[in-house]
Amino acid sequence: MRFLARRLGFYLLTAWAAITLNFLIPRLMPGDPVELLVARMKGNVDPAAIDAMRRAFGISDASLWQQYLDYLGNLAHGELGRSITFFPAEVSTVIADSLPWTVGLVGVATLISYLIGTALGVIMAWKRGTWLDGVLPAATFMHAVPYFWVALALVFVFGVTLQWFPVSRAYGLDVMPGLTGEFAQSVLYHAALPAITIVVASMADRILGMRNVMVTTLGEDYVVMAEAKGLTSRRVMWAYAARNAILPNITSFALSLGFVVGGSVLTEIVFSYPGIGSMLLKGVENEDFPLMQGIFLVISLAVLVANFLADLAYVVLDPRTRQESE
Amino acid sequence: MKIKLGAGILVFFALMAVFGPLLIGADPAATSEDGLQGPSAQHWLGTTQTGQDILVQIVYGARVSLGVGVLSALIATVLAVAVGLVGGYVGGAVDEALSVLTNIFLVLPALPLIIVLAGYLPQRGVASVAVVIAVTGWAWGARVLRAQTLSVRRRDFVQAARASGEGPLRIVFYEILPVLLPVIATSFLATVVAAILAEAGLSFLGLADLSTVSWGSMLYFAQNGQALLIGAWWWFIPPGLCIALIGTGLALVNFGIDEIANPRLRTIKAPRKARA
Amino acid sequence: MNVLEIRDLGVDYLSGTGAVHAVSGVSLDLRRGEILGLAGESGSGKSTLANAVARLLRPPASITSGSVVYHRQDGSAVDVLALGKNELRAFRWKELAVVFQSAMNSLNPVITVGAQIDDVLRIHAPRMSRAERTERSVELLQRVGISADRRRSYPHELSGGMRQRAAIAIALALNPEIIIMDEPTTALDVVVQRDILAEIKALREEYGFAVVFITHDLSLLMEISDRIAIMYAGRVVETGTAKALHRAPRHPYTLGLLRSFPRLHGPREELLGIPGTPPDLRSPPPGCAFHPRCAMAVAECSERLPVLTAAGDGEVACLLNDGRGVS
Amino acid sequence: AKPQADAPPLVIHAVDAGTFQEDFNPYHLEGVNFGTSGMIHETLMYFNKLKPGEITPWLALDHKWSDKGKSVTFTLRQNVKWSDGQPFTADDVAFTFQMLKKYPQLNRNALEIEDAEALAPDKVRVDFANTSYAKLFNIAGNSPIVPKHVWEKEKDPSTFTNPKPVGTGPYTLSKFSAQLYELVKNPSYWQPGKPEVPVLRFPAYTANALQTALQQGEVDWAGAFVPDIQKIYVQGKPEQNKFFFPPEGVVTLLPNLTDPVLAKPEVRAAMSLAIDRDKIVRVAERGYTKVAHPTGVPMPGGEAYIPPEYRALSYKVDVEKAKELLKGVDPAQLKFTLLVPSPFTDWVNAAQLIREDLAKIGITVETRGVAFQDWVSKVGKGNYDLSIRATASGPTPYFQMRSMLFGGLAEPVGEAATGNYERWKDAETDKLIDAYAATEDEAEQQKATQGLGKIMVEKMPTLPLFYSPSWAQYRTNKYVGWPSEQDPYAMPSPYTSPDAAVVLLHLKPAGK
Amino acid sequence: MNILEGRELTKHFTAARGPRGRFGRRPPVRAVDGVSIALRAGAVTALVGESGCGKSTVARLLAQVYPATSGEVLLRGEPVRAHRGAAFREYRRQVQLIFQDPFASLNPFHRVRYHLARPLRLHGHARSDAEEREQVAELLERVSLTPVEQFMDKMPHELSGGQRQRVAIARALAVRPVALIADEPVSMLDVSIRLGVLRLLEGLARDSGLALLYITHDIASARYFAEDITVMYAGRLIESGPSEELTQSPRHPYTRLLLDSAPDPDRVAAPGGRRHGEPPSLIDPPGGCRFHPRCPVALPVCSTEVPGRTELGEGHWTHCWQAETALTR
Ligand SMILES: Nc1ncnc2c1ncn2[C@@H]1O[C@H](COP(=O)(O)OP(=O)(O)OP(=O)(O)O)[C@@H](O)[C@H]1O
Ligand SMILES: Nc1ncnc2c1ncn2[C@@H]1O[C@H](COP(=O)(O)OP(=O)(O)OP(=O)(O)O)[C@@H](O)[C@H]1O
Ligand SMILES: [Mg+2]
Ligand SMILES: [Mg+2]
Repeated sequence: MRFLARRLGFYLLTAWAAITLNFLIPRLMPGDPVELLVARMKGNVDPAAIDAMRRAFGISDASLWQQYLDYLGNLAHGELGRSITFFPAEVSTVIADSLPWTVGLVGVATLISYLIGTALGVIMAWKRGTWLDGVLPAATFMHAVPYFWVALALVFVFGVTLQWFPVSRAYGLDVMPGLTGEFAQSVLYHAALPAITIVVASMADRILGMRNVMVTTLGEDYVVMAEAKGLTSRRVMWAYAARNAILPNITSFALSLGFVVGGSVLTEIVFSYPGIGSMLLKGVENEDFPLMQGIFLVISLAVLVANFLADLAYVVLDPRTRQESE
Repeated sequence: MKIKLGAGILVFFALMAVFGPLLIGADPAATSEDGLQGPSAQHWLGTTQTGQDILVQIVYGARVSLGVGVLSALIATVLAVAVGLVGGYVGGAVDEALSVLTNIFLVLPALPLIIVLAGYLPQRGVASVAVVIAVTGWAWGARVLRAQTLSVRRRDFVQAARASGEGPLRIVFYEILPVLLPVIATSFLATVVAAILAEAGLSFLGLADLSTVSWGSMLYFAQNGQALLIGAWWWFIPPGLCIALIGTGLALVNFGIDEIANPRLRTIKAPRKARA
Repeated sequence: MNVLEIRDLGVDYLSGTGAVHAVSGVSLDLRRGEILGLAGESGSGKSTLANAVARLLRPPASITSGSVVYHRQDGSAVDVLALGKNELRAFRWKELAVVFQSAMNSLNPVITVGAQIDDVLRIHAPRMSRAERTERSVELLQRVGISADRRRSYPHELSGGMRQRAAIAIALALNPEIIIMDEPTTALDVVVQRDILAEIKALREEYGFAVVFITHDLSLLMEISDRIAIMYAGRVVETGTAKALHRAPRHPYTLGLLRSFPRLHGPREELLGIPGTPPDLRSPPPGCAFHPRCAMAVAECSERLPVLTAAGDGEVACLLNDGRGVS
Repeated sequence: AKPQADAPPLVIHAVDAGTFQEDFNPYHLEGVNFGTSGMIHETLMYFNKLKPGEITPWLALDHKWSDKGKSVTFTLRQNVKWSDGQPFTADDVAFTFQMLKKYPQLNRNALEIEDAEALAPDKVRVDFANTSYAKLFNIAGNSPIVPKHVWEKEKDPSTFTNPKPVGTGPYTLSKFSAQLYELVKNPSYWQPGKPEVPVLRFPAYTANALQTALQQGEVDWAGAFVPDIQKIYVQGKPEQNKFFFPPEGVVTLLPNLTDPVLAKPEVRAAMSLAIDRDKIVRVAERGYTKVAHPTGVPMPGGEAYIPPEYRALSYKVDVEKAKELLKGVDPAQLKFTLLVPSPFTDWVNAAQLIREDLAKIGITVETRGVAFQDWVSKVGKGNYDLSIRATASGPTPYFQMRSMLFGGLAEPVGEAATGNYERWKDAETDKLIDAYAATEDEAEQQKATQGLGKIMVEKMPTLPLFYSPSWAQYRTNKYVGWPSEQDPYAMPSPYTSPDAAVVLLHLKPAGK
Repeated sequence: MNILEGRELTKHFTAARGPRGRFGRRPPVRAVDGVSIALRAGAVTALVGESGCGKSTVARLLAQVYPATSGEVLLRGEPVRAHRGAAFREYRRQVQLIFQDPFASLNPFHRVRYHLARPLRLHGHARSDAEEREQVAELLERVSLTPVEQFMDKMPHELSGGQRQRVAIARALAVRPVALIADEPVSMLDVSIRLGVLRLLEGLARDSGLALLYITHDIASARYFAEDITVMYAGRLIESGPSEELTQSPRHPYTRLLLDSAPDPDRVAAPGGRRHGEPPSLIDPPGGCRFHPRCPVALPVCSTEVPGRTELGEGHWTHCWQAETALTR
């Protein structure tokens, strides 16, 4: 699997780039979290304590290179440092607490959006010239709608006005987390609106992307041939056209994951969802370098892994890659 | 058809951004004591909590939102063209390096990166926000342009130009670049959409300059002012709608260009059976 | 004796700048078991005609006139253009199969060759068991000279010639009455092309299907076809047996074509070629569409549209010599 | 009184949080869960900021200064028990202060502790490097005492998260999850019969989620900025859904005095005359607070700290007079940038109003909203013309004055200051500040503060705008006895400690 | 006089795509192996072979589009060494290439005039606008695109295939080369217009003394337009000779097969139904004579030894063990 090895190499390189970028950005930019903390506490901290806190937060004066080596060393041990916002909690703990929510929400929502979007795209391309073309303008519109605006609108309609769904947090206040049906139900109920937001906002891209590739694919000789063979429309549509049209879409889907993750950060914030997006914003607001770095790293790595999985899927789905490269 | 509709929307907003403020004249930040009024003859789109006129804000906001969008798309497109064309044309190690760079930026999730970068920005003016967005948004274009350059470079007319003795710069700018114009145009428009959305997202998070009125900052204030709870729909609907409309306009123009390049994509009416 | 009768068929491609009359007023018969060659310059409407017969035209193409009547072995006849969805499915492939120009593009790249044959059998012969179907696929592949173990190969794993053979094997799957071959060998080099032509001829002998063979290459057609139809600007301008056309072409266009092919043997005849370029089908010249390029054109040619009339054992659409064309 | 078995839990929102961290170390800065100090860990004394000078003995019954204010001895309350049953003694107090000396990062009050020694089971002495009269609040009112027998086992108290806190306070931790924690009554609390609220619940709400919760009546006691309090919270029931926003410090318009134009007193005076503070309070602050007294001293409550001749003073807009004052100034120089942290939307709006007002007297102001951290760093380093900033507050107005005016805090431009951001340098001011710190006598201290107030009024080193409100919303359907304007026995906001604990000890079930 | 000559040209590509070997290293594509070919002034030489046999590679090697793996190119007997700079540009000026696809070889964004004027300017043939105009007109006239005024300002998409190919030829001529390499110049054109283009090329060689290499897979057209034909198979030359002689009495079995396979309406009997198999892979070409797996008359030696050149007289030669043995016997 030479192809995969190459891709893996690339992802490792990218991961390294992300890690290094992550290290560099905060160090190249001005700002001091302790000062900020003091300002936020409006004088509840005496300025004289600042130096001591600075040390406690691990803000160091060592050379950049030394810091980089330390940073890599710590990373290798899975240590992301201590969060400043949640001091003395470890960044890894903060992330471990919030990541499952994001993965669950974004994962499920993306899957749904992918499945529905792809299917709709296929069907719309197949039934060109019918009323289904009417979905196109709607999809074009949805393609350009900000995630958080969709979220706001859903909150307004279903949360505030109709009160059908809860509009914040990940599960009910009175439910204790655990492997209970009650907890699961509460989680699903609370995830409904955020998930719908992500599905609605990200589906349009899938529809449009799939439709375009599918339309092009429909013009391919092998689709015409399949039709000429007298196969059922279903078979021509899925096994011949869609099956091939999905291939170029896999890569673009994987790449669009980054956008979905970005959008879900905003969505989480609107819904006060205790995921990684809310944490990221908190980190940014508090100039919490370690937390921001940790989260950005985790998001990047997650997107990288997703991309690698997409490559795997590509290899599985496209017999040509099993032999050739690129 | 699509292009016309899309261009119509764009022209409308562009005119609004350029001439709207001159026509309206009022200060978008000016507060008044009639806060939170619904749409009325006096305030067509109602007012914010501090009595700012929403229509005036929308008109001024168009400037910022479109400005950031266009500015960062310009920067991103220049970057994309440079990286894509150089990589695609020069090839070899330079190309390898550039395409790894491109792919890295492509895979790294943009919005979190923008948020992180914006978090560190010392100045959050329109220009710096645009730069941050551009820095994270050029990779798509570069990738597409590189692929196109690679294929154009192999085309016979480029080979022919080289064989007749043209220099590399001339080949890039006179032979390859014109062919890539439609691609550059689509990538530019797509970047404008992405940049407008990114700016809105940043403002919404309070990470852009909130004393300039943009659609994103309007949404930020609406959210902070609990427009949802108060039922002040006129406060948060219009800015979001404008963003979406501009995005739709750009996307329509883009699809139009795509359809010209790839006629198969056109929506068609199933022809009636016109058989004798 | 005709298996297919095309009458007055017209096909337009609708576009913003006016309709392209890709096929107009074509009438053509296909006899049972014959190889009918269809020749003509690029853009003369050969593929459009074939696709119209197979009902494979997609928008923006639309059939504007005419009928295509298919005669079954039992003597009953159907109008192909009026078939409903299900009848059409059965007609395609059971009665009429198609082999396209580029086999790489006409085979689904993500499905094995065997599965693509299997597909056809499963739909059209639902009563066959899986084992029978496998057996049949192997038999078909072997019949066109592909070894049985290639059944599990993906198209990209086969060479160009093998792909084209595989496409022919798929066409043979249901023993159709008619196979339309649209430039099946253009992408191949001559040696492989020669092998495939031999294959087609042999299979025709064995199964007795009729072939519509489309190509640019008139000399190739002369060799393998029984009868040839020449198209120009969307119209059939001449039909006749291969021999007659070779010996005594009646249409000046056919003559020009013949005189454009350098010969391999014999004396080095002078090659004439045809001056000018084919017309724009959006607004074809009045009268005979060929007259602007015709060395023998008379004044009438630009005024009156010649119709296909019997001449010798074929037909020709030419005003010269009272509609008998060049003699 | 019998414990109220059926008394309902009180749902409290103190700080915005998406989720909670399991941290009950009272010396941690941000991650620590609210209620740790005051409800679990108590201080030696309680200082009521709403009545400057009102001090209530708590774990300590009294204090005595010696060695010119470098040493203080506390007499401790007897019969106080830790929630695990161990007795509370002077050793615990000594341990606490020694810990602060040893771990400076915990010592957020920057007490210059030299030593802490238990003299007897109920007597403890703490020694300081310098005169510390003025720091009594920090020592006794803001340093929660932790149990030696538990904490001495911890290797590093600075990262210790104290997950099972043992305190002397009225409540103990009963439940913790990332979304909610619960405190229940400490049955062996030293104030018999108290508290009467048996259970406290702290759900995690982000700022946004809280608004919905307030609207839907999920929360009994909150301290939040609510954009439209009548619509969202009061909902037409003012007798039940109450709020009380007493002043806590003052928000001023900071002029950068290193700017030669702004250094001119007449320019500052003119600005002050032009700004319509009433409108700012009405529009930008939605009427939630009051226009500041020209001395900046919070009122009511701070009367004793205001020079008698100025007690009745208030701001009046006088554009004409302002223009008059500016006659001698080149109008071309009257161009400033007003820097505001853009997340503080009310300040952004206030800045806008100030811009409009100053335009009327020919001063051009460009308002620029910047990121919070940017604002912090710019204002800290003196890289600004005008800005808006709240001052730190303390148990008496002196703390606020010191932070606003003390020359020792005025760093040169380019270096981060921690107070006196306008960079006011005045010998008289510094003398008054020193005088306050050098005495234990309340009357002397008040006199010194009045002197500072006079400087504020007459020299306008910075221009008070309005008080920073302390947010508090409480519902009286379950419990009554909340602090109010009539009875300001403690800061009403649930995020102020240890005041919140004091409030809880005052609450009684409603309808009794 | 040989204007342009390739000696023992060999080109191995490391393929960017295609199957990899067991250890992941991509084996080279042996596209061209030891090809020697010479072009004479005023004469047309044809290079014939099936698709993928390396014809275009030879053309590109001669035009120095890329360097040869081994072997050398001689211009007027002088080995060409420069690959950049002024000397190389000078080489470019002497040897020009015409591409197969006239639809791809003209930039769709430039007018005919631009296409012709650029080389004129670049090589200093035209120094003023007037000169340029005059020479462009002259070139158009030479390729029979008249009236020139009308064609000068056309965009490529306004031209038919044959007209485009003429523009491409005119562009090559603008440089004033001594040798012209035409890589399948007519195979994308309709039969009816091929002749015109070929005649034009033929005329150029005859009248202007250009050395012309005509690459084609249509051996019949080679017979008509070239003096000499060289046949290539799987990267190697296998037979060469005067066109009439080669087509009428071919000596190599592959040449014979090629001639037999070419469509010919005059043929009396169709060739036999024997299958000839697929062309060989250039990555792992057969040992010995590369044609031996498909050869009807292969000898045992054919699979082990590469046949040497057998001179058959009058410039006719072949690489074939049969011919070799026939001659020695
Ligand atoms: N989708 C289409 N839209 C518009 N015009 C079309 C379309 N497809 C084909 N045509 C036009 O119809 C005419 C006939 O096309 P057709 O493909 O049938 O020709 P052909 O004889 O098969 O040519 P070739 O030998 O190049 O395959 C041409 O003029 C072509 O330009
Ligand atoms: N740049 C390249 N990299 C790798 N392989 C190449 C390259 N160019 C050509 N080849 C390979 O070299 C062989 C000869 O190619 P070439 O283009 O010279 O053949 P040709 O005879 O011109 O074929 P055609 O008749 O199809 O034009 C082919 O197998 C081709 O795949
Ligand atoms: Mg065709
Ligand atoms: Mg070639």
